[in-house]
Amino acid sequence: MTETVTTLTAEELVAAERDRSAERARRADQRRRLLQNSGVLVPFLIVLVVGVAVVPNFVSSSNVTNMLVNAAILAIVGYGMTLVIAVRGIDLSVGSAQALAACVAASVVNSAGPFVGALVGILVGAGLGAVNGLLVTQARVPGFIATLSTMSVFRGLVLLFTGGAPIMIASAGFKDVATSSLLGVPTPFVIAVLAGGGMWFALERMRFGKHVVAVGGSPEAAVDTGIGVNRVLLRAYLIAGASAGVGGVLLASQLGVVNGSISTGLELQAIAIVVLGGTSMAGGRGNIVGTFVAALLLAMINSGLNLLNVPSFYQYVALGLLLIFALSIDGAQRAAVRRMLEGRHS
Amino acid sequence: MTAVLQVEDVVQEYPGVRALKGVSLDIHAGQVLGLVGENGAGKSTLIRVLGGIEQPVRGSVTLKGVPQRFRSSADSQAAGISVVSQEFRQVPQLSVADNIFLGHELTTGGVVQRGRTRTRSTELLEQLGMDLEADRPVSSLTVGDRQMVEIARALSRTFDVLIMDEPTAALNGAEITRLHAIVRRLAQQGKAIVYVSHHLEEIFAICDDVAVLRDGELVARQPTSELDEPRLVEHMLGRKPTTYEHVSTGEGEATDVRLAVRELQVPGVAEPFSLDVRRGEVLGLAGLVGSGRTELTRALFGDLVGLGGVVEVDGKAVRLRSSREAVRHGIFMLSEDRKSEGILPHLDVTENAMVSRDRRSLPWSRRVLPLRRDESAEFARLRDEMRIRVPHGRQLIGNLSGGNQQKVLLGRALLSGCSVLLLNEPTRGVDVGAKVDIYQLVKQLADRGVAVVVSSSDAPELAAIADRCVVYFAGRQVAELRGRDVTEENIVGASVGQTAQEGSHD
Amino acid sequence: DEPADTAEPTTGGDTAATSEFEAKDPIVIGYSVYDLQNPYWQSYAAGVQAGAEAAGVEAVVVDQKSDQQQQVSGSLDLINQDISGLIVTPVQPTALPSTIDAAHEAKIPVVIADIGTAGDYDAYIQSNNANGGALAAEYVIEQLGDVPGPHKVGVIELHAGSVVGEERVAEFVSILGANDNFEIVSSLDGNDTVDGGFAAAQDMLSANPDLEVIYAANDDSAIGAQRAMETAGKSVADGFILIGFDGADGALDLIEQGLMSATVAQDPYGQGVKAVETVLALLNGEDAGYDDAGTKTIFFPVEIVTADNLADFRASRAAQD
Amino acid sequence: MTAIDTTPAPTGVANDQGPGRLQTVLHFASRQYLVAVLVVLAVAVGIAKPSFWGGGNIENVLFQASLVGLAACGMTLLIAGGLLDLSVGGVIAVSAIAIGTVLPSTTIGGAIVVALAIGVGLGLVNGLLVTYVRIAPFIATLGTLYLFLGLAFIWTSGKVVPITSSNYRAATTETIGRVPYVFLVFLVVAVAAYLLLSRTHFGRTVRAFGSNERAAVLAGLPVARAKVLVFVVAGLCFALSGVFMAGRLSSAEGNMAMGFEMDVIAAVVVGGTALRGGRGTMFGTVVGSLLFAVLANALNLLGVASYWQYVLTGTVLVVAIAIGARRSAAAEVRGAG
Ligand SMILES: Nc1ncnc2c1ncn2[C@@H]1O[C@H](COP(=O)(O)OP(=O)(O)OP(=O)(O)O)[C@@H](O)[C@H]1O
Ligand SMILES: Nc1ncnc2c1ncn2[C@@H]1O[C@H](COP(=O)(O)OP(=O)(O)OP(=O)(O)O)[C@@H](O)[C@H]1O
Ligand SMILES: O[C@@H]1[C@H](O)[C@H](O)CO[C@H]1O
Ligand SMILES: [Mg+2]
Ligand SMILES: [Mg+2]
Repeated sequence: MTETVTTLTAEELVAAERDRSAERARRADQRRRLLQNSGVLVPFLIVLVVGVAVVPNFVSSSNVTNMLVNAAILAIVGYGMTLVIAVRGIDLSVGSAQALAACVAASVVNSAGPFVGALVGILVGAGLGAVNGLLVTQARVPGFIATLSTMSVFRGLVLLFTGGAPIMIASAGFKDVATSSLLGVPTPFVIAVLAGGGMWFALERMRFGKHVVAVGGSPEAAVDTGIGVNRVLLRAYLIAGASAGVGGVLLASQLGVVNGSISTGLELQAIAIVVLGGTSMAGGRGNIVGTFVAALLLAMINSGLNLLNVPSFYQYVALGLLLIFALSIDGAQRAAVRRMLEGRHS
Repeated sequence: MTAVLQVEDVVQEYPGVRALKGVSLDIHAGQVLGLVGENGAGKSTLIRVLGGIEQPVRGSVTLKGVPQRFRSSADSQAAGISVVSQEFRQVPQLSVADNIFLGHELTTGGVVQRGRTRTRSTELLEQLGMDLEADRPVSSLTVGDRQMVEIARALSRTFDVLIMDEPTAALNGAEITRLHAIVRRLAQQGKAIVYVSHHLEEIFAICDDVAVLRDGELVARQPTSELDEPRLVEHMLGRKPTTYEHVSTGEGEATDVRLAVRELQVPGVAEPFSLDVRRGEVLGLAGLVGSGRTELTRALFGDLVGLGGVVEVDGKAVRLRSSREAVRHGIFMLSEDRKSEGILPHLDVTENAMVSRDRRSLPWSRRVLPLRRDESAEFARLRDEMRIRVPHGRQLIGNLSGGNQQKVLLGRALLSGCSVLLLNEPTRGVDVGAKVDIYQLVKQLADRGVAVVVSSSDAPELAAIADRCVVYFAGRQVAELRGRDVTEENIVGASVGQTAQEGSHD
Repeated sequence: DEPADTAEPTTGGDTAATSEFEAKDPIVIGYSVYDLQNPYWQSYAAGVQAGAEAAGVEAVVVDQKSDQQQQVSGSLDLINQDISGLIVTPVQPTALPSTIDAAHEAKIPVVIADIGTAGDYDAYIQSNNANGGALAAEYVIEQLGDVPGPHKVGVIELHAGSVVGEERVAEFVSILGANDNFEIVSSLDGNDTVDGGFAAAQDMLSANPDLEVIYAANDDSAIGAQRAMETAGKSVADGFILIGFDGADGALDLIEQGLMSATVAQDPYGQGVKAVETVLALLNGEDAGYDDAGTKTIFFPVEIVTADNLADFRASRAAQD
Repeated sequence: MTAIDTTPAPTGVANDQGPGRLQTVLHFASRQYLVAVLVVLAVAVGIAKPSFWGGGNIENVLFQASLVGLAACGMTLLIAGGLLDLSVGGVIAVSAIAIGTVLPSTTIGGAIVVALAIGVGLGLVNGLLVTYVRIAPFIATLGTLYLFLGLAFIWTSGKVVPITSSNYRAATTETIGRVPYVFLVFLVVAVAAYLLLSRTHFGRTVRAFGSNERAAVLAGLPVARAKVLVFVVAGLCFALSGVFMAGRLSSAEGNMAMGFEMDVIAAVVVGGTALRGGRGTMFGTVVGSLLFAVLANALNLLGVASYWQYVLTGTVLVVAIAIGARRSAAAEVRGAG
């Protein structure tokens, strides 16, 4: 390149340098984006391959169906959690909200039919989410404390609602939703894909999504540019509640019988898939696709360990090691790319 | 001619500080009003009030004859005020285009029109002479580019009043010239413009009127034509300015080399670097954005790991794989990105200044633990020396004005006890009075034997303090100016590549 | 450092054992219960309430919520309220001694209700869990023993570390394991819940499509397992065997509907009543009626309930209240 | 308003060294809001149920608060550094099991040292995973939670390890007057943790990277080392909690502190330490721990039915914080990304 330099004017040189640096930055961005979206993909593929290779019956149609349905129910709750974490919040109440939505849905299904039951369940979820949202925006309670409190309150409410007894769902039609399939794909999975697609679109392509990123990525900037931060927060919590509601309805359909103690500890699982999926707890961009893949990953791990008949003590160890392993790959990958980017000459 | 914007008796207070003490001001259509004052005088506070980001304790704002009560920035924008704020209000995860249209997205039914957003952004940036790709995330931009995005964002709104808070702090000469042209054009179109800068020549170049804030009060409001620079400075400081006379340590070739860089290959930069800095010498690094200056200082601080070459400190070869290692070898660096790479927002100003303090020279009693009394005294000294405007040492650094934050960070560097000090844009956002103080401090440091490297895009600054100046262009050294040759013209000339041809004959 | 004293006997030894208990006025009996989210313990608490009502005394219930800390502090909360007798269903039996000592200091007798014991308790009321496991195993052998196997059997355990769960499973496994006609192919944690039992059963059925028997160590997980069977196309009507443990209402309903084979019924309600009676007897210095005086234990038999004896069983339960 | 210093110093700098006294008082008072909640709660319960102030009850409450509080001290340090540790329950179980295992053949002191050493070791594992393998703290410590629990179960084959030494039980559950020994230990640890966080270079480094990690690195601070170290200190605190918990439960097993992490994090956050890092209030953590213990105790003493306890715990908490939140609406720190 040195030969040509002599013939170039200063301005051209400046422009050329700018182009080069722009090109460099563009490439770096591409890689970063690729990485952000593919972080969980590598562990996912590894677990998938290992599962197929060594776990008996892993790919049997019944197991595949089970994994897809379980992943779907978790993923749907994960979407809402992704959104809340993206706006720098957290929702610890999803498990309790899901239980309440599922139990109310079950009893309404028994009294007013499956359709109304499902709808009421989702609305209950959304209502509980709105409660969280109002506590955060209007009462200015930090999300962690607000949802820690409602986690307890909602659990109490569902126990009071059920009196601690299980509710058996009579409607075969309602119970069939979880086991039915559309074009060979389990219905809950189809729902999860559609919901995920919708959520992805809202986050990536819609004004709401830009505002979510702004509120989570730089709250000061969001306030200063005149974004209605409270509205964004309220919506995020509301959607998280509604997702828990949808998950609750599907869970009720899957289990056919629900009681006040279902879905305990769901919050930890939901947050885990969100973080595994590449959404940072620090807020900013939410990675819906990552959450979806991580839900599949977790479903595969859980089912694989059971299929291998790993005793429960060892399951704890295995799950722990797998989580660490999954993210250490991610860390190593990131470090490698960073080295690559820095070592790049132009 | 009636005023577009009238500010009446605005008072703003923070815990322990009365930032505005009843300021009244008006500005007319087609007028460019320069707003100047020392760091912490209240300029940005006034602008935050006008932008609706803060509600004043008292006072009123009238826009086109209509009294306004802004409850959020959305209100202010809707009324026709557009602001370029001093601290960037950008969302790093979003693209350039999305940042420009943040808060007033171009949408149909809630869906962002990506094509239009991109083309409109590109247009706005082109108008500013930038060919930034609109899709790049802001996190990948240099500070200068982000400054341009901030300006483009303000221009993307419809407004009657444009307020620019130090818009040129991170811009280079050519970019500043282009911005001035735009400001003039907007004024001709009848917009009212408020322009804040610490570069007084800018004020004289484009402002019709100047308003001077001192300590929260308006102390002068005059046509620019009635003022000259010394008088303006006197208004700002309330005293005669001290001047800085640079005495070059010049031909101190006899003194030993403290920092020697040989063929240092820096990631992302075309050619390896080589340079020497002597004990007591102030070396300037000049060059446009992309010239590799930042990369060089980062590499010397172990923040970018070099791919080859040798760095010696006091004749000893050192390995620099982390900033920690660099510090241990007596090197310290101040980043140009104050907000994301400088301040520790949850820590108070004293701690911010003391974090990197060299404790080796302290007596044992003050070495093991950071003693409050000792550190407070040290900070008080720093505060007086550098005229840091802060009510007390326990104030959080985020609550300081931009220039005062910069001074605290500079204090951090001074206390690091290093033998090689790398300063990036050390006086960005610092007022004229304090600049002189800082130059003197840098000089004192050099006199104590520190090898100082100052990387700056402010040519007059380098001309003022550098004993020697190396100019880079596109990752290559194109000139080395010494002694009397270190002048503004020479630096600017070399920077834009006039000497590029010479440098590439081989 | 003081040397650690290693051989400290956990029963007897101090004065509390010989001291008189003291009935306060009014008599209040405290019950510290394992977890009221579980129907089994709901029945137990109901039994305690009923027993108290029958005797004309008051009962106060504190829920441990499956938390060992809450077991200790909740029991102390009761002791600090001037109760006359304490009934505890411990999440962690080994944590009992300090609670018992504190109670005795306040002249309060302590009755341990199920799960396990430690320390200087005054009475222990227990379901025979090992026997329950045996009953379940015998039921399986009775149903399938003559059909040539080997038959594949899955077990859904209680949560990791559960004392009673261990007993229920160990006995079942040892009996069936000794029988060549059966093969235990899977043993998974059902976490004592409906959803946990569902997930465990789902996976054991995927791994072993030819599974014929599931034994769940409690009824909630059995209920979950039933639904998983249904999804996998298995049903009791086709000869699949599903056995639960507890005799909870939900399980009885499933047996009635022909969706579940059997449950090993305990009598939580009856035990609750008995616990109150025992406390009152102790307060009055009467004979507590131990089945085993050495361990101060009162045994409650378990029985296996199937479609055949369901009506009788329900009738006997209905007679309780 | 008038209390605000408006005298223009020649350099434009006010000349005092700290915030004005009135301000300091106001600031302190606003921080004491939670103490007020605690006092009101205690007084109200005391009136409704005088047995609340009974010696045995106070002892019980303080014991409960101390177990959570000891672990919460370590958690506060982590959160101040923008970190988190979910493996509390695992660390407690493993270190308590170690005590039960070695106790028959060592002294009490020896057993405690072993437990603390285990706390240090497991903390080190967490620290290394987060710092050098660069795994997000949430996932890394969720992973190690499962790992440690699994190890605990495998170690004991799922059985309970009884603490047979009555001397150990006595030593760890000892009271001085009405005050349990563990509460004094808790206070000492809290003060030590406070000093560590606010008065040492190490603590400053932790707050610095919790505030802005990039800036802390560029200030030349030993960020990596401090990160590992803060996990180690936290592990030590968790193990210390395990030492007393083992005594109180006279036993150790995998499940003994299941779900404890949420209690601990809740005490810290309710105490006023924001999860985003940069600062931590040890005093708040002490108050937060006490608040939860008093609340649980009050609901039991008042005979509130179990399901209503869930409802009331959450309600009291959210109302208390909501009222406080309005008072000190100085939500976020300026300049914090
Ligand atoms: N949130 C806040 N809390 C406390 N003090 C504040 C806050 N914001 C600004 N201040 C103080 O108000 C005064 C005015 O600050 P302002 O930012 O308006 O100064 P400025 O004139 O813009 O200075 P610079 O040239 O350095 O940007 C300063 O003393 C500053 O420390
Ligand atoms: N400002 C500085 N300039 C040069 N070297 C320094 C500086 N500060 C510390 N060092 C040196 O760096 C090494 C370790 O740094 P530091 O003093 O921070 O460690 P430390 O005191 O052991 O750690 P901590 O601060 O966590 O207690 C020591 O050799 C110390 O002398
Ligand atoms: O003994 C009880 C019951 O069987 C119940 O089913 C669950 O908890 C166990 O511990
Ligand atoms: Mg300013
Ligand atoms: Mg140090």
